[in-house]
Amino acid sequence: MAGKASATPATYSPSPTGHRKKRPPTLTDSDWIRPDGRTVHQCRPAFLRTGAVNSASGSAYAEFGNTKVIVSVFGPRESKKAMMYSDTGRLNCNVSYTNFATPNRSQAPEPKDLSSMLHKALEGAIILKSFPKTTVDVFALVLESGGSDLPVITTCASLALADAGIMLYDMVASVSVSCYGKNLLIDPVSEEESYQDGSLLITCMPSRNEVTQMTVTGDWSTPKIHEAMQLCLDACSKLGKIMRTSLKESASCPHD
Amino acid sequence: MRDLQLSLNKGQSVRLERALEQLESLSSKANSDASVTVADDISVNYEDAILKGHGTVEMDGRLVATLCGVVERVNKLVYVRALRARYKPEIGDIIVGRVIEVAPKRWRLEINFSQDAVLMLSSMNLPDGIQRRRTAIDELNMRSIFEESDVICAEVRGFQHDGCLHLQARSQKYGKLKKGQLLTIPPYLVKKRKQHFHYLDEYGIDVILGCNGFVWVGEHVETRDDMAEDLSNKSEPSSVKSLNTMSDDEAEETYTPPETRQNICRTANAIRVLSTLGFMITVEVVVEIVKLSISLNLDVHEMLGAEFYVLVAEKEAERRSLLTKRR
Amino acid sequence: MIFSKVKGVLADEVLDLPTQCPSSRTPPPPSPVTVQPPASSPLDFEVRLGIAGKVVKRYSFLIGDPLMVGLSFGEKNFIKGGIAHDLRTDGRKRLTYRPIFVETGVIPQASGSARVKMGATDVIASVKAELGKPNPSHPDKGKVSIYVDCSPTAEPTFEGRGGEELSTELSSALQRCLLGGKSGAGAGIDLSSLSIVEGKVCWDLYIDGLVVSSDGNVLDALGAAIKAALSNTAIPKVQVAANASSDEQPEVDVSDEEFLQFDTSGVGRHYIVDATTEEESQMSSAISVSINRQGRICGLTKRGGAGLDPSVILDMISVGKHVSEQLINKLDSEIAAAEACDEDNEMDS
Amino acid sequence: MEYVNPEGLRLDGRRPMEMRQLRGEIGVVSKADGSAVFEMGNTKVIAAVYGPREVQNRSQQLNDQALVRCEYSMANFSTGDRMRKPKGDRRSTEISLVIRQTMEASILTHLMPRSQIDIFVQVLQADGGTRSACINAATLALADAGIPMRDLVTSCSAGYLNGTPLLDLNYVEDSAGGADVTVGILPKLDKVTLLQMDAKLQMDTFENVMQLAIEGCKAVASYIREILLDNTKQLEFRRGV
Repeated sequence: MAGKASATPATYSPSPTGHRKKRPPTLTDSDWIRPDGRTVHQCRPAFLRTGAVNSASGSAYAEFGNTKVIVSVFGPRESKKAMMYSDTGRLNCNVSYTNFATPNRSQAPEPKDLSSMLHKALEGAIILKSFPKTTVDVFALVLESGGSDLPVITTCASLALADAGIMLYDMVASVSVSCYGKNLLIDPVSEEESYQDGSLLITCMPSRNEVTQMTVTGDWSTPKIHEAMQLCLDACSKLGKIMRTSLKESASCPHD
Repeated sequence: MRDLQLSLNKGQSVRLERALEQLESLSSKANSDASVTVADDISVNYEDAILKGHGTVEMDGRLVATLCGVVERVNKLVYVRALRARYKPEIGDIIVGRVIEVAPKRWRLEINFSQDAVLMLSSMNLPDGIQRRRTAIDELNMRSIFEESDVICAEVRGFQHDGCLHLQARSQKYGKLKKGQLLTIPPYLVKKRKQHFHYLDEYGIDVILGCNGFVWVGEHVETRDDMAEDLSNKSEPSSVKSLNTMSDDEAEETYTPPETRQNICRTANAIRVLSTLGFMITVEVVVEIVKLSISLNLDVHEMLGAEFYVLVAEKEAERRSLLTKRR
Repeated sequence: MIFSKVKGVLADEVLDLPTQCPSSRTPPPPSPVTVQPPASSPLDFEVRLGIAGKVVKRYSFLIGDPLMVGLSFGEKNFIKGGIAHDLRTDGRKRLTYRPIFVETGVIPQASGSARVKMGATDVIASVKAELGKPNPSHPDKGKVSIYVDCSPTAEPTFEGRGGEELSTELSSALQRCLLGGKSGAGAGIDLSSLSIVEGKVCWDLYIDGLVVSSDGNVLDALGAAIKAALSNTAIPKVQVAANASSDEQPEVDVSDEEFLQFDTSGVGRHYIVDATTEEESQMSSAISVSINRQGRICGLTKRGGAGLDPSVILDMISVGKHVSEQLINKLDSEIAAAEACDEDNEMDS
Repeated sequence: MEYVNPEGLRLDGRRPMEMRQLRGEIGVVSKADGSAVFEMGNTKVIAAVYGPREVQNRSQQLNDQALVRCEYSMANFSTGDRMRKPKGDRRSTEISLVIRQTMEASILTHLMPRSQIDIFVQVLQADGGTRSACINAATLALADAGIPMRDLVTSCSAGYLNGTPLLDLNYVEDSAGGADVTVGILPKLDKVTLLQMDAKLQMDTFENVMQLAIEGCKAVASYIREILLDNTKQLEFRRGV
């Protein structure tokens, strides 16, 4: 990853206007200090790069704070399994963690679960009809787990798919928030995640305004969900722009 | 005995039990000891030369059943009529099946038999209705006639030398079934009759009781004569294509009208109730149950409630006792 | 069995406990299990379960490969039309559930168990409590783990590893709804009630689901079964006390889990609940929401790949809330009936 | 440990030659072609049969007979102490094989060439004798599916503890370390089709124990026959003419 001058990490924090009235200015809100010094609605700087793996049809590297993910995409290629006739293509996703991704080896989340979540998040964005009878494989490797892993994986995978020239309806951006008492923390790090009261994750296609994946855990009231969704959607659309920029960059200055 | 999985209250279970007891007493008593299970001896008079039929095997000079069922004797033939089992095809049976594969010159269909059935391109009338050699173009266009998952109705042609069960659809009444729902019931509840296609004109629906236990309940379609068939089929492939891509509003226009849908669902639920209770399904009984539900002013989904099951059982007991009296 | 672990952890306090053999012939020990210490025991282990929850779920769900239940174009259109006209293929309205059939105490060896049937969908849930060590980061809380297995009896394709994908999906969806946030807030099960000695001993609850037969909406059925199993669960309340009032019936504590499912069909403009397998095969996406008695959302999963407008999701949540109230009441009465029936049987035997 | 007390009663109060309570029910999985639950005391097993149907994997197709397959699985909650076992461990594979071979010997496979029959057995509660319960459940399910069979297959186990032959061991007796003989018979043909034993026994003791197990099998067979006959009669009279 030889950093280029233009590759200054961009941030995609949502603008606070959308939810100001929902948030009474409590003391805790402004005084809140997050482990990495961000404010509650400030996202980690996003560093995105395509073309990380030469042998793959498309690949991307994402670094959001300490969360570092590499995704490679292979295909469309012939399905390995003898499948029944189908006029649409297939998507195969696999997420794995390196042994050193987490401080404690056993802490890594269930990769099978993440794989199926990733599959669901991407499936709706890919024009599967464009490659009938064939399979696209998406392999994600988490180099370092620093919190909000799944959103970063999803975002990075979408970039890799675009890099591989797979037809997409739109880019897929993903953002999660943690609920901590009354506060919503966007883009939580591992430490915050382990103490959260609840979390909300949204994966969406920003320019189509469609949500492809959404999960909520913990106890939420409807207005709170509404607020959190707005927050995430706003961040997603900004993240989408960053993704676009990084794609354009790689298109304008091709790899040597 | 298989549990009905209904939450009956005390009164209902007493009534159901009573109805079933009545049914039991009504069933021909002479036949009650004809029931056999696997490995039961079948008593035969060995002096007569007998032919051992389906579901029997000879063992140490005795005739033994290999199935659970009822012993039937037709002249010298002794066989066990199986009850719950997969479909056993007989030539000329009218069946409903689902296409699972489009293979070279043939379709493979799931028909609840131990193998898939085969419908050859050459065993069916082409949309243009002209008898002619099938060309390579016809082969390429097979998917425009039937594609995977289509429900079709056909007739059993018989086992061919390759050991496969072949079907044929050489009449306008056979072919693709659209706009309706497919139900599966145990084949032993379908009685083989001359007529398996039923048009219930007061409800505007078609009921096809396939011998294989696949039952189609759908919006009525006029059997078109060859000329009309010709025209409608020409426009069909394009209309199907456009259905796939049309917007919600357009799709809504092609939906079955609510009254017909109500009738389809009512009939389907009548069949579901009868089949759960294990009663023989004929179009007369089905219509009777539909009428019963209408006369009680029940919502369609209430037909699957416990009370209606009890009512149907009582109704059936009443019907059969009337039949026996008349005899 | 359960108690053998006590010896390792609390050797000083605990002397001996009766091991319950999975006995034969004689009718199984009725649950709630009464654990009576032997007279010689200087300690009394009186037993009480503490689960105080509050969750409701609603769920939707896409099963397996749509090719498995391939429907023809005409049938698909018929299903969609039915949803549009508010008359589904079995006559239900969009927001009508199939009749739910609950049976409790089906697995006598477990601390609590239940079987739930909705149409041809049939699932079993069991709750087992074992003594364990609390997680160092949450010393005052017990642990709960949820696993779901899909038996090949339900679907031949679940053979071997075929059911694993679905099992994982179901397990994680249930975990999301029942276990709440990492801090334990908003969990369906009050984890602190599972604590025995802070930092030393706690109850580990193992919740296992088994799909015996599937005809759509397995997730909801599992949710209902887990709720019923938890309300059927009696866990020993371990007290370090010396008197032996051992014939006191252990109290059964109920967790107020409710689950409710919520689907959107491919048509997009209408939502349906409790989809059958055929309807599920036509769903482009679905939202599973869990809502508690107070009407708050305790978990949500979107299923199916197709995108949804955020406003649609919010709309579905509000419809779900509405439906959940009815479902909670219906389930409550079913569970009460099942438990009454269960007790009757115990008295008979 | 004393498995038979001086009064001649076993831990659960049975006499040595006494079987646990049997319960069978047909038709528990509506989607399957045949299904049944079989209980022997606290051991409870569900069996579901799918088929005969088209062979799913064409390369396995047999041109002169049906392909019989079997999978045995245990629910996580089936045993006393909860364990999460991976699917397809050695024990499951072995039992699957035993059940498949035993059932295959009885099914008239040559009547259903080029087809496939799947037998899935799911243990809900294990309290000794799961093998036997699985075979008995599978017999019921196959008969319910209308699959032609030479004869019913029934199975029962017997053991030898404290110098006494014991019929139908439960989990505690089974794990006591004594001999455990599982027998499967074709009751009509009066043939043994399955015989398995752990540990060692004197030749003459073995004969006694095996004879006891065979008696158990016969008792199971008459119970299964009763259920099937009742079921057949019910189906027939309900169907009407």
